[in-house]
Amino acid sequence: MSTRKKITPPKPKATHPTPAAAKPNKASASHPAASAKSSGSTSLSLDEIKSLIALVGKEPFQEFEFEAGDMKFRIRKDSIHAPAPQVTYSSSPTSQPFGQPVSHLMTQAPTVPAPVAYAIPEPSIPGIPMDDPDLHYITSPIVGTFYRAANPKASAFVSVGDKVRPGQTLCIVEAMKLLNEIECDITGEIVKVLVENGQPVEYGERLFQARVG
Amino acid sequence: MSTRKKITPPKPKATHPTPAAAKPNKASASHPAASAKSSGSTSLSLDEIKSLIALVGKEPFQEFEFEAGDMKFRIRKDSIHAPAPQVTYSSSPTSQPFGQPVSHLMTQAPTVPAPVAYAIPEPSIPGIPMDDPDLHYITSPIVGTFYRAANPKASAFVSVGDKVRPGQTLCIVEAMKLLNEIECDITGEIVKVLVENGQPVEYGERLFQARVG
Amino acid sequence: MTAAIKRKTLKVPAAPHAEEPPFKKVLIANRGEIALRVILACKELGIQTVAVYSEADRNSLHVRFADEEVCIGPAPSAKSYLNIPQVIAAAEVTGAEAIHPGYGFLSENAYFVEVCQACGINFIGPNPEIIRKMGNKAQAKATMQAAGIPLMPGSDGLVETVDEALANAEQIGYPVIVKASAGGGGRGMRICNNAEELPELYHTARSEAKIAFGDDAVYMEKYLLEPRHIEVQIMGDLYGNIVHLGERECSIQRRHQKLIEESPSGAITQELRERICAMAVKAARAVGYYNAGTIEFLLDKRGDFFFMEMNTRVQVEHPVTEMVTGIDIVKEQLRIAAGQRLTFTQADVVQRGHAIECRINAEDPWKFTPCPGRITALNFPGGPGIRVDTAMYQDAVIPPTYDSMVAKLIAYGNNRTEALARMRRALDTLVIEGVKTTAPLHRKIMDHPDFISGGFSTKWMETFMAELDAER
Amino acid sequence: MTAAIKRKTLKVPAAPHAEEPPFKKVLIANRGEIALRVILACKELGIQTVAVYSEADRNSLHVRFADEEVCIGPAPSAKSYLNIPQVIAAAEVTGAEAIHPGYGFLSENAYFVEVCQACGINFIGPNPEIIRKMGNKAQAKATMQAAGIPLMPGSDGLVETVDEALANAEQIGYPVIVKASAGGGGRGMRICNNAEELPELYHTARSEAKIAFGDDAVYMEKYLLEPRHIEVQIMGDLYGNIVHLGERECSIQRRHQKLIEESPSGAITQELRERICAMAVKAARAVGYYNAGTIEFLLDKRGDFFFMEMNTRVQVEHPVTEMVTGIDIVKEQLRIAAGQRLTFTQADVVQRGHAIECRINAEDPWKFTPCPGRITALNFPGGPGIRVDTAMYQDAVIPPTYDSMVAKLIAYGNNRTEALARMRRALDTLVIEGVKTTAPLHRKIMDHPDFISGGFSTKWMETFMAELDAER
Repeated sequence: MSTRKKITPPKPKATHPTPAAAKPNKASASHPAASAKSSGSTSLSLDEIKSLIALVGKEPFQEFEFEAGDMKFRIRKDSIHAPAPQVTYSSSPTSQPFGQPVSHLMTQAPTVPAPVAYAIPEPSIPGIPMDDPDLHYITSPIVGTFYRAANPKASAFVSVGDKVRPGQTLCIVEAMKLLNEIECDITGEIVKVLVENGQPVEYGERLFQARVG
Repeated sequence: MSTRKKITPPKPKATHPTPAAAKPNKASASHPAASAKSSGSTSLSLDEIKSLIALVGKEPFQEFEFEAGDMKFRIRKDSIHAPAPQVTYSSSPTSQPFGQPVSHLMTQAPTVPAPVAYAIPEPSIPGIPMDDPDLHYITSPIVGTFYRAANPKASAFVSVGDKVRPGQTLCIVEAMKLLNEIECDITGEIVKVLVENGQPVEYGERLFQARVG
Repeated sequence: MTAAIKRKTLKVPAAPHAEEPPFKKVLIANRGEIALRVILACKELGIQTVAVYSEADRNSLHVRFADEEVCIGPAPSAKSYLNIPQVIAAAEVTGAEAIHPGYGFLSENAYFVEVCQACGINFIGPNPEIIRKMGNKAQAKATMQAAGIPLMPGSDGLVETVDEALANAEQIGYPVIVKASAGGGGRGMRICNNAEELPELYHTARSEAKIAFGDDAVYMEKYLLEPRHIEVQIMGDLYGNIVHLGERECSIQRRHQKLIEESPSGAITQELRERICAMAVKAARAVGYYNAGTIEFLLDKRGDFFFMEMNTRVQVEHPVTEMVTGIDIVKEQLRIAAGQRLTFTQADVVQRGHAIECRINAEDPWKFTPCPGRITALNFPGGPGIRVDTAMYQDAVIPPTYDSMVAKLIAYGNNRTEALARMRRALDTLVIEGVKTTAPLHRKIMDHPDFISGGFSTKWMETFMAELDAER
Repeated sequence: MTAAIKRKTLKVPAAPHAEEPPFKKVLIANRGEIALRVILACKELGIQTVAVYSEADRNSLHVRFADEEVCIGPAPSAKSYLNIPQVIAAAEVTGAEAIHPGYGFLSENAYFVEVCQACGINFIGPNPEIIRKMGNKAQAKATMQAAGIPLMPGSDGLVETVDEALANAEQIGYPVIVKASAGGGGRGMRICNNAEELPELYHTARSEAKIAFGDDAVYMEKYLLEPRHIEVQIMGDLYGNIVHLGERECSIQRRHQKLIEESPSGAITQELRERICAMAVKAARAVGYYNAGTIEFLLDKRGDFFFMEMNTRVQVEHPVTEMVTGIDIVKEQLRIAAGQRLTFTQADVVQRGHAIECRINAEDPWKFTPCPGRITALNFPGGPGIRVDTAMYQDAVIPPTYDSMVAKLIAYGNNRTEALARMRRALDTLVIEGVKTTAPLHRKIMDHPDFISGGFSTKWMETFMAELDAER
């Protein structure tokens, strides 16, 4: 009944998150990466920097640069419509029923765009540094509904802790009645499953977090 | 026919130009005034930096740069309507004819606001440093037409090079048929006459540049 | 080159087939959205404009879009926008032929109009005599009474005995309200529905007044059941032609500050509309009115209406009338002041569809505390049926010195339902960040069953605010 | 929470007295101002909206103001807005009942409509058969000819001899134009006014064609004197009701790209209007048309008009028709698609006043080179009679990937003179910094005597651009 098609997300172009592609486009302060190493009289402590950042955040500045000794940081705020005030929503949409007849149109394979591995920086989670070069995200190359298993009775393709290798099926994204297998593009270990079974996903949405190696 | 009224601009509150009152509102970077005189341990404390940031947030600046010793910081705000594209204009408005009858209403002395000596930074002129503390501007406390002499046949009240003292009449600004004498508020020397005879002036407009002392 | 005469925008060349401009150059003695509104009207008529501004408004849009601009003083209004000699001098040095006062500031200052006249400057509004007469409450009422315009019935001064009270109530008609002369805040105030309860309530009011204010003097007035604020837009020329542009419903107000205005009013029938508008024309005629003006009435639930006051200038809420009639009130003001005849007759005035205006203020939407500051993000709604009158832009600073209006949002539809739907989506797509605004309050009102059904009076906002408080 | 279903604005609660929403949820398969325009219509009707977007449009207003949004691919249209499976999947995962295609992209893609139908999704537009028929030029012309709609007369294919040329010209009527079949750029092209000069010109055209293209095949067509582009807005429901909303004048165009549109057209009399509109309704009826559509005609100086093509979707320039008729075309599209009857009859449609639209593009105003970039300062005009349809905001980035339209500026007035005056002042108070726009070009056109007098044809822009070049 359903045609299967394999989709392999290509290797990411860069392992570092690209801030330009940030979903919440209010790019937060860039990381004071140098601060750890700074020493000498003029540089500030982490707490001091934090208090400065908080202050700058409140002011109507577009840019703030600071340099002292070998310490240096720059803050840039962008744009208007970034901080779309999120209204919490409660009802999760029910996915479409599967029972409808599949028309002849469906036999034509859908055009699946070659996705660029697309990393969205998140608010840094304590313990997991954001720019860990070994962390990798497997994203959805298509819009559809995410399934962890081939059918409701089967077991999940992968779970947290599983070792994975390129070409291995990680999940299914169903769209237009087609079950599209999403394949792994790295060798490594699944750290986190980011989407619930049966949930809709959009293009570029992160499905799994994996540790490369 | 015309009532005379003397208007003495009060002593300026500060001899330094006040960037906040800048006419071209695209205030360029404020003057790093501190840098010249600062000595000793140049860098500021965190509290000092914070107070500067808060201050800059309140002021209508577009940019603020600070440098002292090896400490350096820069703040940039962005504005929209600042750069009103100036269209060059050619015809200068003719001043109103003097011949009209003065009504009884005119005998009421016009309310002349106490002007704050109001300095407008100009694009720096070569040879005259902008922040020369000895330079002072005499501004118009009212809207009207500027005259350098008491009448068309009289000689100018003051010319470039003249020594001036507080209370001395520098010019007349005519408004609503009243000839308002504008008095000097400093002791010094006229460096430049900034307005042509017969030209309209607005509130706060610079009339003379003088060197204090 | 002096700053006074710098030109920031291109001269608007008069289009070959357009009408002759009524004036060559007009000075706008105002700021904010109304100054810009007048500039737009002048531009459409090919009139050169002069903006005056205080130091706080240096970066305002009315300054940017005027052909010339003159700084007339520091931020405080008394030293700038209310400073008559400075405004007149600005008109003189720029050679402006006429001054449009907008609303507020000098717009209803008869003395200012006299100064304009003495200086040979055309004031865009009625003459000083009319402004004086209508500006004085007692004189306005006396004039209207003489002209046969219904006034709010009440005692003629203090009511000193029960018998007097009964006689007055009989004449006014129940229900009546007994009010402390020194009063306020509801104390020393009693509503009486009939002659039976009057004696006791009269005494209670007096003793309460004595305790509260140390003065037991009271007077009486008719008590209106769910009164509505209905006003009629008038335009008259110098040749005695007076035409009304229909009514506006302005009952949604808080402490006598209008929040929402509509035209037409859902509260009145066509018959009542004709009566109230005819009465407004009669009132205007009684004072020989010309230029734009508004007669404000209180309308009782039973269809009785009473003269409140006349505003001798353009109103904040004039756009709703413009939207339903298609008449540009400000352009017409300019033409009238230049001695032109009204460009339309009463028969030409047709109210079509429905318009509603929300005043978006930079205030806390629930507490109404002003919130000046810098606008950090801005999106005004567009699309069909939406008009925005504003002088705001992203990065503009709202100074604490003046009123807190950020924008007037006006929605038009073929009927009230469509206008309301458009206002809702306009509020949903309005983005103002950096300052708090009353937009969320307006959004809530747009969804309230009372507002949707049109069942509200001037007292409604009070009830509504209490409802909101109770919710929290 | 998945990004696909995050809600950014409050649900629009259906107002108690409003009509039942025609759909619960609609997906908009488009971007930019038209996506936002459809969202506004949906909000007014109480319909939930789903925006789809490419990675380049993450920060777009259509994404911000939709109730839900789904990223459907990377920037290139082929991989996102034209990617049918992604669009359909987005409708499926969000449970959208219907898809509005806007204009461009998938709006006239019959296959897409078939996919929608197969997936049980309502396509807001006509059926695939109509779209196919009207999308194929030859088939469209044949259909129209059969229905008795006047087509541009011409030779039936190549003209191989002088005698054939003379016979064709006789049938077409002079003036005629002989055109190289392989041609372009004016070469191998001759205009003939009578039979006398035809033989020589015919031969010249052929030999010129031979030299220029190595092919001397020619065909013939009627030569139109100062043709105007006049189009008629049509709306039809599923029950065979077809109504026209009057005409639009779109002759100001450059390389077949419309720059300025008006309604009504100053070029046609009421008699001609009735004829051309009736013809448009006849054309629509001939194909059993429903939903919104436009029949484009070329109008000759002598009042003859000829069918050019039919657009089976909402047009960029639909606002001018909305302004003069008061009918919300997009809301009507939604109602029709849901199976409702037209809410108005032909008799209800009245063109009132005059509306004009300028398309403001991010292009060099004199060379028309696209100018994508970031908008650093922005002020859209407001006040009476101005409508702005846009998805721009200060700090928005115009990507180089899509079309360069920044905003549609629409001015309405009681007559053309007032509409033009409003457009002038709207352009004078429009501020767009950071990218070049065509606003200065529009401002210049608004002052041109030809434009003011209405004396222009589709060839006018060419002359005007040459004039501008000569000035420099």
